[in-house]
Amino acid sequence: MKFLAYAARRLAASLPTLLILLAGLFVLLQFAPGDTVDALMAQAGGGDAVMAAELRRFYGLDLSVPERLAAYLWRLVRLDLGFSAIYNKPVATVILERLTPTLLLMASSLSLAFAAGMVLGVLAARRVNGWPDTVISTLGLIFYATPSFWFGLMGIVVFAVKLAWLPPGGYGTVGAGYAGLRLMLDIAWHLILPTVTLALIFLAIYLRIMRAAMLEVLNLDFVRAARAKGLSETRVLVRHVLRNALLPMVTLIGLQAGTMLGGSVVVESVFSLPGLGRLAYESVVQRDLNTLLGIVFVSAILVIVVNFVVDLLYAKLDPRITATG
Amino acid sequence: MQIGRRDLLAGAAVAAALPGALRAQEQPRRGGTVTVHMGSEQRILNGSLRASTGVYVVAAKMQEPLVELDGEGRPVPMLAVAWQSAPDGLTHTFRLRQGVRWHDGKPFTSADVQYTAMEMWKKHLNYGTALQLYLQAVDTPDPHTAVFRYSRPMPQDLLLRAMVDLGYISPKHVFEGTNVLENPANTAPVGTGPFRFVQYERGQFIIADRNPDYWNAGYPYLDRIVWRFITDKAAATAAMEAGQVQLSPYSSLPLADMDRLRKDPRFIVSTRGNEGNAVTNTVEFNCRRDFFKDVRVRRAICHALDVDFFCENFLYGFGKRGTGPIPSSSPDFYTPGMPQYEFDRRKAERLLDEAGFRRGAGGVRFRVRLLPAPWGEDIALWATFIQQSLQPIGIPVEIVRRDAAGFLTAVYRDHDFDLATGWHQYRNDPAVSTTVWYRSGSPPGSPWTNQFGWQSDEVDRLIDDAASELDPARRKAKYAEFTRKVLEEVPVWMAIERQFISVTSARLRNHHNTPRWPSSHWSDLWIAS
Amino acid sequence: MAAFRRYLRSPAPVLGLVLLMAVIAMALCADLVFPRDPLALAGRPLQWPGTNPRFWLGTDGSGRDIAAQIFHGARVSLLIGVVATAIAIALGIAIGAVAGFYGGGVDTVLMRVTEAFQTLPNFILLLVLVAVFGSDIVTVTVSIGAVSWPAPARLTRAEVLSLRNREFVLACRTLGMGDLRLILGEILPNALPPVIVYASVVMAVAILLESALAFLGLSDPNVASWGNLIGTGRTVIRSEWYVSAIPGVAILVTVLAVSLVGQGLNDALNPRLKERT
Amino acid sequence: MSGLLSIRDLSVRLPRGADRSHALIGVSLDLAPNEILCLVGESGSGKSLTAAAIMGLLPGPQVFAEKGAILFEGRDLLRLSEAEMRAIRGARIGMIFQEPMTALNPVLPVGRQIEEVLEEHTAMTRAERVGRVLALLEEVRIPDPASAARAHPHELSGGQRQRAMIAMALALNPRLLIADEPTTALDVTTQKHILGLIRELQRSHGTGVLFITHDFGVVAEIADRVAVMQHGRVVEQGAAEQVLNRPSHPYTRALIAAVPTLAHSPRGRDFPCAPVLAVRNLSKTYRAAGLFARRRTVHAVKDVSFDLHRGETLGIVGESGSGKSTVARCLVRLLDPDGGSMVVDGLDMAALSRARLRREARRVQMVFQDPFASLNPRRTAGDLVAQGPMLHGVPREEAQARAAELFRLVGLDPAAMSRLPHEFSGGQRQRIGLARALAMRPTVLVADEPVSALDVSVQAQVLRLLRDLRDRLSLSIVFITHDLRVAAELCDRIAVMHEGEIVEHGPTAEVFAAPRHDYTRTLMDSIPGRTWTPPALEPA
Repeated sequence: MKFLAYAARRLAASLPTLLILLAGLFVLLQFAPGDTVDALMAQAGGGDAVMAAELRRFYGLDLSVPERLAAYLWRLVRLDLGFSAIYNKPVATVILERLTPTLLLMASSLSLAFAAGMVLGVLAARRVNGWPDTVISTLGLIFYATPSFWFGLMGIVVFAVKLAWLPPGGYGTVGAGYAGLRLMLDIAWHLILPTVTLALIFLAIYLRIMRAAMLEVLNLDFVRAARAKGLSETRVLVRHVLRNALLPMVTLIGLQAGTMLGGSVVVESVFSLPGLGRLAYESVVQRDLNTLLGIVFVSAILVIVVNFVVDLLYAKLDPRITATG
Repeated sequence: MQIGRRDLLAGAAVAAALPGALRAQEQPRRGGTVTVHMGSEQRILNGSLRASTGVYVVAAKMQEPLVELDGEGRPVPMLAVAWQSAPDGLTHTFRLRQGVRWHDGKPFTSADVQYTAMEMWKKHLNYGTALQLYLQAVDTPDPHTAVFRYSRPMPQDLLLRAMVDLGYISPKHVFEGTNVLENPANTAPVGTGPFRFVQYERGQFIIADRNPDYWNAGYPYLDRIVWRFITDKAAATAAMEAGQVQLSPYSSLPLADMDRLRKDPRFIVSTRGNEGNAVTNTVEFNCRRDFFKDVRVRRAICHALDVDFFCENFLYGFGKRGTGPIPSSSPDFYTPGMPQYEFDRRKAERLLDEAGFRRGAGGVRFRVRLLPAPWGEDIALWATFIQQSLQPIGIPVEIVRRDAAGFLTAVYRDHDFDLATGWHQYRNDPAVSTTVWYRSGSPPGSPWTNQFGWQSDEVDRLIDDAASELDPARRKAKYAEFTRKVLEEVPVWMAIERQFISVTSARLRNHHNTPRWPSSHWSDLWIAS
Repeated sequence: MAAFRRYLRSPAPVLGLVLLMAVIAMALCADLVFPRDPLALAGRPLQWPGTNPRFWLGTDGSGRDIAAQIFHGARVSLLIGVVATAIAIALGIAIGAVAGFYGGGVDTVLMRVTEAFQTLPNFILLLVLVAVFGSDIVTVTVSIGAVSWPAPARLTRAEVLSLRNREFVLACRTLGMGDLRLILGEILPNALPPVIVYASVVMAVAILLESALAFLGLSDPNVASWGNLIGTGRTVIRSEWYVSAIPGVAILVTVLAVSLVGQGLNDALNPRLKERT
Repeated sequence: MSGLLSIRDLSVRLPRGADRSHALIGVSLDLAPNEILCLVGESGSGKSLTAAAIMGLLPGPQVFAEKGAILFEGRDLLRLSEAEMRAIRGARIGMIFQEPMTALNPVLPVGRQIEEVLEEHTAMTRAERVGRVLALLEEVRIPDPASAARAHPHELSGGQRQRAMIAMALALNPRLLIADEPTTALDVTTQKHILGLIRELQRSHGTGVLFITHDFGVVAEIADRVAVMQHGRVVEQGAAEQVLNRPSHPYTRALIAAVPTLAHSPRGRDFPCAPVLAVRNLSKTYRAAGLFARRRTVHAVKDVSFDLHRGETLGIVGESGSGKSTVARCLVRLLDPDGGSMVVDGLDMAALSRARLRREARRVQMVFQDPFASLNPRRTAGDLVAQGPMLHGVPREEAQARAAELFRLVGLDPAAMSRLPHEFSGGQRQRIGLARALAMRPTVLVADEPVSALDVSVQAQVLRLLRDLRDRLSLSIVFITHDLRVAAELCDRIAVMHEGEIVEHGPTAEVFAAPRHDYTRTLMDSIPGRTWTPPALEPA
């Protein structure tokens, strides 16, 4: 109960900033040239002034900015994200449809980056300044420095077109009608390349942090004490060093949830994934204010939730910290 | 007549024609799925509400217009079986096909035509609202007759040609009494066509299955059509090469890839079947600017652009020098021998000097801001080419990149541009979408209308007269006159004439056999084994 | 000096420095080597590198000399990187220092704002800013700077937070030193090294962000940035992959150089880490 | 050799680039079973590295035993393989560390960490191990062993943590126990218990103990034999009684001479009636803000009152958490007191506004504990000293001149003014800190543990300097310390603080001779080696 109350409190503490953020974005977007009707006419290939006026009335764009902002905030207070101009659906529905691929992509990329970063970081720290360290660190830097869209496109060319090992894009085999495990495997199959692409830069970061944290912890007294106990190197590493070195890694997850969502814009567009990132990009281009703000809202909630989970995880890993304290 | 001449790509045409001859003996095969590449997604998939190739390429398989074009580019029956016009051009009577049922089983009647025309075409359909401005009423003397009554003469050929695009019928019983724009059927079409809507996953795909009760018995051949949304062009090419997509219409792949794929025997890369959708790359002048007020400056700009070089080197030959607002692929209205602006840099400089814009400090005459429309790779290339071509004659160009909404607002509402470039899409008849680029009086904010600060009473009159001229020959003559006039004045220069390019799997049969094939019904399309 | 010697002790940072120098040299001598406008039509588009001796790195889809664009692009990309980083770091330091030093309500408010910015995916915010204010080079650079400040702010805050109760700061306080002098004279000089090291990360990210913008066709087309070249190469990536590969490598090398230098700085300024190796 | 451990001519090499080539040079030590050998030396003498060499845990490949032998139970540890060494560590040789908080893994329960030793070295079942852990914790007399085993290190007190460490080190009844400054981080009262415990366990198990310390009090308390180290060499070795009372090596003599004596000789001075500092009912309460936990309030300082006269030194003594540092910080207004007054020369410092306080800052100045942390590493020593006066309007030239003067006063060469803090030794830095405070010509000087981070010999020098300056300049000093020996050495009067309150207050000699309060008595009893009075030696 205490836990739930804590969760609620955390959320409540973030709400005011969230509202200000949304209002700020709303106002900012008013300065954008053109509105959703212009975007719609561009898409439809033409239209006249009567039609435009009709559409503006339909989407409520004929009201003044303060009126619309007030209406928007009032809706938000009632947890109504509004109606999407592009999709002709409530924003909540649109976002829900797009949430799963992005969540899957982010979760798998994060897991990959975390796991691989951890393993490589440990290997590098074990042989610090030796050749495995040099190779791993250099590789990390190269991963870090590679533009993700470039890696993604090259991945498609090599693995989908030349080798035909993986699908070139999409979120599942269209119309295959798979269900259950088969469906999951199919989606996983399609997500391999995007996951690797998105994970790369984060992998590099995790690797770097893990290496540094390992070096830091390896130097601490209790590691010396553990060795003085006559523990084998593996046990020292696994039981004493690793768990402590993981703490900064865990913190990093929380910090990067937002960045990762930003990175998925490009990756989703390269791999034709129907996710939130691409939706955000499209709604900027289409001036679909409600959808964009809805995404910001959801991503903020997402980041808050991730940070919340990270806190819990942290408390689990580090008994000195209590999640409720 | 149209099919004969149009392939700019002689090689590809021959490659396509030869198997075609052999194909004549092939027996159409039933079944199979064709997957189509879609570069972007539409908000509304209803041809009665949105006139756009992006809509037709999906919706036209489920929804049908009253008339369609045949292989020769002539209007042929679809939902209408016959038509007849009063000599004064004020009433047009359509006999409707009998025994046609909507996908939900309800019969198709003249009430549907009446509802669609009055509530959708006239009120919401882009270009339709202008076309049907003088439509008074649609009478329904019986369930299979619809009589269109106009308050001003409507040329029959204009109506029929326009209706190929602007004549899609929606079911009255689905839309009546609802908010038309919000109706769920707009993204899950209910029509009379050969395929039935199955599923639409936003951002991913649309599926339509064979309609077993299609009025044209025996058709369609395919079991299923899948449209996949792949926004990244390079990724789309990869999907085609990986065999996941069989058809990419409307120039949706990178030019370089289309050029590469045309040497690949697995694909047919051609503009065939897109003759009805000619596109021109424009150079749009803001004639409010001091320098563009002077027609000599506008002409100088045209002379400074080496269109042939551009087409050959940048467009891989997928395009040719434009000759005027009416493309050469529209023989009913096209008149050759109009004044042209050949590439002549010295002449351009001379014109500029004459107009008083001599080179100043640093050899600069004046600076301009160029807004390229954000659609199409060729526009970006063309904008860069304009920049590169005007610099040497003393006009430095700053390219201002805007997204779609930003571009339309800046150019067509705020007139915040010196030069703009985009596409003009010709829609079978100059009155539908072409003359609005020249006719004055469009309110600010209407895209693809005359927002160039240029006005000519003579041209306005010619446009209005031609639109209600009933005699085809005289109409053509009026358009010739119009063409000559706007070519002399060049408020907008239709610099390059192009047709959309389709990339098709070589296994498909009966494709691209009408002038607007990607937008047509595909009921005879089949897959060879 | 001691830090500099420590810096030069291991090979990786030296390599980074050499690479960075090379990029800077490219930027400096661009006008000498390629005096023509790098965006001018130079020849037939899409000539492969090596096929025409005039264009040893080939031409792009608009017939522009890629080598010239790489040289001139070094200038633009470095400028974008440096200016955006300067903006982000300056903003971050100001906000972080004030929040960390004063704590309490000021800190809460500033950190809430920072968190809000961090919950908003920075690339999406960047898209919005560019959509609203246009994509000329100044807007792009300022926008990149404006979305990159939260991390330096948090870092500065953490440093200031740990420094403000350090005994030497307390000592100055007992001397009766004012807040501004405390922050600028005593705390910041000691808080800066990790922030400066982090600047290399910000700069790398700034260059990558610009290239991602260009990939989506949202960067300034009137300058020869590497990102733009990648953007124009996007459509020909399947056949003329070199158009985007060459600037891609340039970005990779620069980001690599900046990161190596940053890591070297980190090791040099943080001798504790060095001792144990 | 019947000895348990015999180190023969051990030399340990340092990596290139270090300040010297060897950390240990020709070290020879002998330790018999059932004996406590104290290894004494100041920081950098190589005593901890000796321990590391025995454990085979020298840091990294560049620090290695160049020559010599470490014979343990007849085997040369330097020649054993890593696996053989591992079998000895923890089983045959146990080790306890200085700071139990960092020597215990913060994320594992204490019991698990003790159990690990058994897990690694024995074939005991889980249940047996758990039983043994409880028995061990019982043996080191941790209250409630079962819950202590489940607790994480941070949930135990410092003393309990060190007991747990001892339990861990003695889990397998090793023949040799290495204790590396095991009580340095602890309060005196706790230290007393831990020393008692080590002694007792050593006796009952017959263990040989190598006890590393810098504190001669501790040596006097526990050692059978003593070895004194300096710069990597053993300079003197012998029976405790002999080394402590009749040291032969000049270095040993100097060290012992530097140990403050408890026998206080009161200066017998009278102080003028009007105090320069009058503190009345000073209170400071901390509020721990937790999101959920109800706000806890900690009374760090409760109703503290005292006077300080001109030229007088008041020692405030107490253990950690007693509130003595809070008092110090309130005096210079680094903390704002919640109540009470602090009148300096008629001005209540507690009531001043921030701006006013800044102007009046010179009245009370502070010398900080940590000579490394209290000087901005980026400013030259001269700047640091001149900074204060310049802030208050003294022109740069004059401030620099005054700084040079102060440098001479505290025994530094004014030529060193342009150097940065890290170029000075700890003692020198503390002199800079002092000069810096004096540059303001304060009415009251607050010294917060100014010598506790220093080695004994340096500590003695700094104390001598303080005493000297006090007498010459008539400084009024509030001297905060945990070290009763230091307090006895310097202070005219002593205030003993416990749990935020002054429990006893009086002239130093009186308090030491006849403590009235129970707590004071406990404190006095806990002074290590209180029965040993360092012999009066002339520093050689």
